[in-house]
Amino acid sequence: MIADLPILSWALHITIGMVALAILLNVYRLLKGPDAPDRVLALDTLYINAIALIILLGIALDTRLYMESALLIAVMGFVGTVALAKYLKRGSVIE
Amino acid sequence: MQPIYEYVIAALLLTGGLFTLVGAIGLVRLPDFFTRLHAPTKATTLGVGAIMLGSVAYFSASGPGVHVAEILITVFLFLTAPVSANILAKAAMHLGVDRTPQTRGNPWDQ
Amino acid sequence: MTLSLVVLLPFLGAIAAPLFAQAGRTAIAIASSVPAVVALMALFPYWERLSEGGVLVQTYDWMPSIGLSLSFRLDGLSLLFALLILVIGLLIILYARYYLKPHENVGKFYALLLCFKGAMLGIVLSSNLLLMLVFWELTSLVSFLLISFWNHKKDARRGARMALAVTGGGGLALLAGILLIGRIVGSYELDDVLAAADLIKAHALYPFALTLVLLGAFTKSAQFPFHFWLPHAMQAPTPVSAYLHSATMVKAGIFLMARLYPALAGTEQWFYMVSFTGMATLLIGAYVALFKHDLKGLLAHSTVSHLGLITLLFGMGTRLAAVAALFHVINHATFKASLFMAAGIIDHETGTRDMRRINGLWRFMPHTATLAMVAASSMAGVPLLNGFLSKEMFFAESLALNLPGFWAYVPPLVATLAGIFAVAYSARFIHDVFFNGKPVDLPIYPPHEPPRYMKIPVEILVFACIMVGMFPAISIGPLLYAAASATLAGDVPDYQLAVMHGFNLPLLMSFLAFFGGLLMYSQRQRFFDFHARFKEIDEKAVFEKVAMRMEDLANAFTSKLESGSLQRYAMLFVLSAIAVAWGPIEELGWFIGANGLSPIDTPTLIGAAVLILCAIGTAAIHRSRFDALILLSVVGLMVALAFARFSAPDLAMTQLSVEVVTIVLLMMALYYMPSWTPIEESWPRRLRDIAIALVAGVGMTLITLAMLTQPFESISGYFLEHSKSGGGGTNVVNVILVDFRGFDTLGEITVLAIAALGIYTLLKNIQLTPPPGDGHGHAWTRDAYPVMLRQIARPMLPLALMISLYIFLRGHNMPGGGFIAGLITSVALVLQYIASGIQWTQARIPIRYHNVIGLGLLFAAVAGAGSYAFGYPFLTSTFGYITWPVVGKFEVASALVFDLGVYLTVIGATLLALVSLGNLSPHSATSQLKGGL
Amino acid sequence: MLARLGFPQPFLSLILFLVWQLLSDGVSGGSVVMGLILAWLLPRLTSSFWPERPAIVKGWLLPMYLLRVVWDIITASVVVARLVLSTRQPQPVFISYPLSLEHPLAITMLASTISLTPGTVSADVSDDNRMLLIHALDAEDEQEVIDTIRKRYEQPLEEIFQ
Amino acid sequence: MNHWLTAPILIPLLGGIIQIFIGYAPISLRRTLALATTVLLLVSTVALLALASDGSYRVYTFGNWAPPFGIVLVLDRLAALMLLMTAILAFFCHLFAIHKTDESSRQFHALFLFQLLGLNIAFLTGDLFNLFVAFEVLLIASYGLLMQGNGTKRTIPSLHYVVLNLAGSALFLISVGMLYSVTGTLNMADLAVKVPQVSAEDLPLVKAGGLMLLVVFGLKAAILPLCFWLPKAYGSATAPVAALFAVMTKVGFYAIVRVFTLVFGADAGPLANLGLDWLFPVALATLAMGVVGAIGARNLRTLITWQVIISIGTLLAAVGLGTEQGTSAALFYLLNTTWIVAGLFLVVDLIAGQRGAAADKIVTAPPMHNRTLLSVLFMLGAVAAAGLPPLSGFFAKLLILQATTPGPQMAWLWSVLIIGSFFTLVAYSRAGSIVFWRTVEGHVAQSERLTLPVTVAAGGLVAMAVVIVLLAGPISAYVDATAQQLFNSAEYLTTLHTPVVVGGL
Amino acid sequence: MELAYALTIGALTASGVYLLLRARTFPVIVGLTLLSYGVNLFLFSTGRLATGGQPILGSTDSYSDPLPQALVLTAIVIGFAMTAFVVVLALRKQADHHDDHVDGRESSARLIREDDEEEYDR
Ligand code: NA
Ligand code: NA
Repeated sequence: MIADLPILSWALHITIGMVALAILLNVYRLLKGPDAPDRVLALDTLYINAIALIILLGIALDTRLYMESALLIAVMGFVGTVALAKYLKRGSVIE
Repeated sequence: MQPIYEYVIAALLLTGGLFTLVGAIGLVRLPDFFTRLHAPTKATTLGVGAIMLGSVAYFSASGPGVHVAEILITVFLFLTAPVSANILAKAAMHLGVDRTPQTRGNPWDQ
Repeated sequence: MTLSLVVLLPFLGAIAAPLFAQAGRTAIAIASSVPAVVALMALFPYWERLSEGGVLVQTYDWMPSIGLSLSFRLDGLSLLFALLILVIGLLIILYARYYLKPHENVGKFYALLLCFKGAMLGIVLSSNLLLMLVFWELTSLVSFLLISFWNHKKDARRGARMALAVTGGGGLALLAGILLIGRIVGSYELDDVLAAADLIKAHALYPFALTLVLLGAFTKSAQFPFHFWLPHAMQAPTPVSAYLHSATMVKAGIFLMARLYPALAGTEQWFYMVSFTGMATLLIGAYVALFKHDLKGLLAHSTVSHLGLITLLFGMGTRLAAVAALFHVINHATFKASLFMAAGIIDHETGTRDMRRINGLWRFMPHTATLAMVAASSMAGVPLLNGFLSKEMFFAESLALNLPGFWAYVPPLVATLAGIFAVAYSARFIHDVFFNGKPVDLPIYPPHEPPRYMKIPVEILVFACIMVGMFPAISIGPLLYAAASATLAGDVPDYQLAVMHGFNLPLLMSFLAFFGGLLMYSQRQRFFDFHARFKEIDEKAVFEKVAMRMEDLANAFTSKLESGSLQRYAMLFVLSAIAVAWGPIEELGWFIGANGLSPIDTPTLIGAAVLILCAIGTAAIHRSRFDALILLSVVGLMVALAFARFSAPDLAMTQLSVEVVTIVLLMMALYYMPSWTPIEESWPRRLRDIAIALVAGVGMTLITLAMLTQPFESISGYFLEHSKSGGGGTNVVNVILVDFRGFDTLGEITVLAIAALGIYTLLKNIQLTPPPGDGHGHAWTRDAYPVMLRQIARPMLPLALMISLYIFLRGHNMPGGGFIAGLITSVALVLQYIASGIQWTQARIPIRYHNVIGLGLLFAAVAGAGSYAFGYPFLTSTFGYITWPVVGKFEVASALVFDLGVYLTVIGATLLALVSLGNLSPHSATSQLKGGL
Repeated sequence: MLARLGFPQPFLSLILFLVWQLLSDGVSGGSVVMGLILAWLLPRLTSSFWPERPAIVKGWLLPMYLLRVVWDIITASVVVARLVLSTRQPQPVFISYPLSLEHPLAITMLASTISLTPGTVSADVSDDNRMLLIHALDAEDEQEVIDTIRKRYEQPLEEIFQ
Repeated sequence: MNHWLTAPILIPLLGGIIQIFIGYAPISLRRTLALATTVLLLVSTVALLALASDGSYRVYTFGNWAPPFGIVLVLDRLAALMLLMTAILAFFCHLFAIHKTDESSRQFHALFLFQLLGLNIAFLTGDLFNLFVAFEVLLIASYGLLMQGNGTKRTIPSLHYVVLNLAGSALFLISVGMLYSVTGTLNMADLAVKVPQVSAEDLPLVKAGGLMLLVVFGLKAAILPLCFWLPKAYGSATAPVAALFAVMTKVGFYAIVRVFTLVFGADAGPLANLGLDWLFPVALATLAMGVVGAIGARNLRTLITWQVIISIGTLLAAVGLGTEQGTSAALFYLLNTTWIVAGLFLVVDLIAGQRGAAADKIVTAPPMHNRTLLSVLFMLGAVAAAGLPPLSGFFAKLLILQATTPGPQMAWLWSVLIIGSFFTLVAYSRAGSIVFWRTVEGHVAQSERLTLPVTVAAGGLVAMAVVIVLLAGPISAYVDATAQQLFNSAEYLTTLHTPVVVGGL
Repeated sequence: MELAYALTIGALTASGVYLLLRARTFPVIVGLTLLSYGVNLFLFSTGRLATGGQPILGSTDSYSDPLPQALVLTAIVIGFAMTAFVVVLALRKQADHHDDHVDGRESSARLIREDDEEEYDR
């Protein structure tokens, strides 16, 4: 499907590359810190980029079967970030 | 699929990818946590949004029927990004992370 | 029938006897005599047949598979021993009636005594070696209990333990020996074994079998070097000493040698092992006996010595010697039992057994004295008493034994020397107790004669000594003959039992022994002084010390290995896994299978790099726990992406949701824990662990690589084929989960449920005080529920519910399903808890999560069992399609009910765990959200 | 009226209905029916979580507002992008913004808008919901920022709520 | 399709579910229902034994999917034996538990029943991955049970137990994965078919997988060097739990016997008798280790826990002979040791309850209130455990000793086993005589009086030593047949041809 | 592709094992989690690696092996349950012995003794 759309597939792969690169940069920040909030922020961004990656994967494979995965990443990423952030300033996540 | 679609989709994807990348670069380059906070909340969110639109367009154009589930994800992201930013900022202020010397004004910690 | 009855009766009596305990000692004594009396009457009719060398065998199957049968055998030999056991047993019962004090546990005593009698009869009547062994060990156990009858006494307990260790241990050796014999012969039936004598002696295993069997016999019959337990067994009440440790149990070893005489005897090994052991025992026992100041000590060592004598006779291997041995068994039983009883009486009447204090009892108890003196004379081998006769035969045999050269003189010399000692200690027994001046401050003074009936057993035995001594042929002749013919498998040598055989060497030896003994006793002080130079070793103390030492060593060794260090245990586990897998992995080497490697695309490569980086990173920075946690979530996310990348949408979703819940859980735990891990291990130690980890990692890498590049066939084609047609779903993974392998899923949700219940139990009444602030000295903020979060959390709930319903419904055909749906719902609720607190949320969803779990499991189970109603096996699913106006065509599948069970269980379990964890927080009570918002 | 039909929160019900259509990738008979059922059911199930109705009075103004926000988001991202890629050091500033909105939902919407739009992130809301702390990525003049926010976002929101 | 096969699974499952619901109901009700469930289970297992004793295989195809595609239960002699043994054990433990232990938590009975559920699945399943699931069920339940009762002394041993078993589960999955990655199947019978056909280059994978599986089962069975977690874990558990756990190590034993006779048995081609050469020496070492531990024990509990390890060493040594007789002997010994060790755990608890501060330490203490009864029970148990006549232990040992054929193996087994028995005998006599006889004046403040249920429970289990002796003939006949069935694995493969139900009723 | 995948599993295993051998409960739990990730990836890959072969009938023309996916799903769930339990057990350890050492060296030794004392005066 994608194969016979040269421009699109070219654009697609560029985009995938950019997102992948973005992920690498996030990981750099995540490892570097310096503070916990930076790491959490990087993680949150990582989640969002992962969504992008999944969507792109769906296009590349020409399937919508990963749409829910993307949705789930969005939900879980948010909850995860909230929990981590709350831990940072409140300690007890659920109380 | 008409070429026009193809170009639109390609453009959407590339824009999205670009903004995503910019967000990540911002995350790396900006001087302190609070400035870094801006990059993902805006650029990344938008970037992903654009990619979503690209996906919507692609699937609606390529196959029969419209496919719009991505919209939901995008909306969700736009709703949650500010909250994440807010709660992260609160955490950062609470922990009193360093700010660039240029910063004016003071954070709270309540 | 009869024989098994004879053996069984005492045991029945043992059960019955205690019931009479209340009725007094006389009643119980009478009750206890019943089995013996009945047994005697039962055996009497067979006397005719046996006296002509007949044999009576009665067999019933028990465990044919191991060649163990309830088969009993009555022949001359077993009759001889059976009579000893029964008759002396009766006398002992009578004697004990007066010996025991009313307040003592008479019931237990008689019960044990009867148990022993039964076991002993079992040994002598068994015709199956394994059966015999059963009774053999039983006697050891019972004697353990009888020796320690006065278990409040330390020495009694120790003596008992030592006896059990030695005899019980010997029994185990005997077991091995018997098994070997059984292996050689192919049967444990005595007839077969005796018939296979030549086969046995020729067999390669014969030396082992013989040694092991003799170990059993020697330990039981207190042969050197195992003799030491017997004197310490004297802590038992005197009736026990008289019965077990002189008349019967210690003769079991002798009996065994007699029983297996045709099968094992007559070889070099037999001769040397048995005769030399016997000789050593004979001498040592006799020597030590002389220096014992304790009455029973003297008797015990004399018993050892006499057992040695009998063993020596069996060892000599001549048929006459065997006859002499059997004859001495009888004689020793009679005079020694009576002596023990006499000693018991003295002890009973004077309150002590110390011959240095007991003197001149003749004046106080002439009657008892007479009896004791006669018995002692028999022990010394004074003519006209039974001891003399067998001793004469012994001397004769010692001469008849023609060994090469100088060795020819050894046996007669040893025999005479032992004889001298025997006379000496017998003389001491008589003189030192009944004469030799006045008693020295006896606990009970003045002593006098015991109750009339207490003397009767002694009288009977002494009478027997005299009868046999004067009229051996008529009194004991037939029985001895029967026994001998049974022992010697028929060919009995001709011998005559006469009071005198004229003047010959044996007689001379007797004279030497007699006067030598008296001389030695008269010069005793010299010998005592000489003996005093060697300090006596108390074997009991040694045994105890050894036991203690062993215990300490074992304990030290154990606690070295079982160090309670999880790190050690875990390492051992990992190393074991590596150890077993390493060989194959080496075979594998750097193996790339037939499919070869496929090219990799950049994003995947980056993903893999990120994953590896963060995995190693997590380990590298694990000491900063929160950071490790964040890296861990990256790893989790990347794993999810990997699942998506390699065509597993369901896995991707599951991984995502599980991972976030796990992270939340870990953070909730981290709240109560140090946020930093201290460095505890030394560098070498850490390097070692790193090395182990690397080896494990490399191993897994190689295995995975080889596996991934190899082509393979799996059963999965079937699932793809039948998923739609048979399972009614196009999401094959989900159909496998709820249908093809629904049973796995049932187990899986059960695990989830149990985990939640376990967690709930674990967190009941547990006290945890969280730190006031984080590791960096920031106090926690008061602001628990930020307004923006609260605002966004609200719409999330209905939204998430909708999404989970969507995921749930389409699960059967598209990625999704009950489990993922359940986790989405849970996470949505978790968000409410995070944003608004437990109290606020719980007030709005008043649900007991236990019930949700239960309901979930119930749904799943019921959905599975539903198919019973239609005659199909558990978990058989069904589905159909319905078409409605507007809505259109849609599917209804029974698997959906099952999946609903999964959905509910997941919600219940997840929330039960998280909420009970959250309830620990000290804030959970105080910091609740006021009002709505 | 809608409430009497069993839609205590018509706004939420509407959203849910739309969401269901989005999820089921477009409108079909089934999706409409199911959407209606859920739009009816879910608000009732979760009503206990909404003790009070969001006081939306002029709902029709909302789309306008949203469109404006979306446009601002795009421009905002461009601005940030330029700054990120430029070598110039940004001039960040913390601004305390006095709120005139009162309803928490409204405040949240404002805060969110601010976070998504040019160079600002709302960092915190005071406990008494009177003040908003804003972190501006790169601003010379605080007051200017405050004014823009006030007239561009807060006033429209005030119009929509109460 | 005989639905009876699901009884041992559904009964505890439903019973457990009920317990979850009635967690807050009065304890009397919970006890009644729970015990009723166990009794029902016992009955069903008796029925299954009756079924199985005809020597044929009965297969239950879950979801009506033909093997190897669906999960199957396979009932054969071995499975039935394990089920019945466990049910009897469980009944007595449960009886003991309703005296007091179950008051420690509202979930006790649920956990107890789920524990049985897991055990029964493990014994019945014919599917390797389902065996993993079964293991997880019984493990997670055991974690919960292990932590029953108050006090803090259980926490660390439990933690060790849990962590090690989690690592074990990981290894289990890896092994299953390796086997599947080559054979492409999970059904044990199908594995038995496929393993002999494995190609040369795949062989190492299967071999590694099989051997790792042995390590996993070894951890469960607690063989050297993976046995050190056991003494403290069992030693700190409440009595009925420790007693029930007597069967936990036997699950490892069962798994080894099942998998390594069926899948890696004599017919496994190049992988025939995989791991057997490891098993025998390791088992003997385990046995020796157990004896040393028993000698060094400073309290009765510890003594018994090491007895558990002695048992497993003995069992696997017998199996390690790789002969039919060896396995048959092991199965006979299995019954004896499982029940007796469990009984001893209970008896020791009763003893400890009457010795106040001394508890079960092997030290002097005031006399017990029920000294005679308890000493008799302990003595019976000890005699049976040490393998002395006339109780069951002796006959079991006899069978094992006879199962060897002359050669180095025989020399090793005989000497270790016999010398081992000797030292165990010494250890028990020492412990017993000190605990029961070396008493001091005075009396224990609150000596726990015996109640009927606990006495029956403890006595019942110990009495098994006599029951086995009385039924020695039939039992040995049964285990012989079982071993025969096991070693004729070709017969097992017929389970693959089980037809599915067509048309239902 | 396969090599990268294999290395990933190797890295996860190595890190997991290393942390498993630490002396504190928290790292051990993290290690177990990493280990289970590695194991899940391994088990998943026993069906071999496929791109775009989701086992959703009709979605593509060649499907990846669905069985390992189902197994891994079960494994994930069970692993989750186990992790949850061990986390709480670690908390229990912390509560009972006031440290998070897996063996609770000295402190626990003392506590255990006290514990026995409690049992003494029953
Ligand atoms: Na996360
Ligand atoms: Na004297």
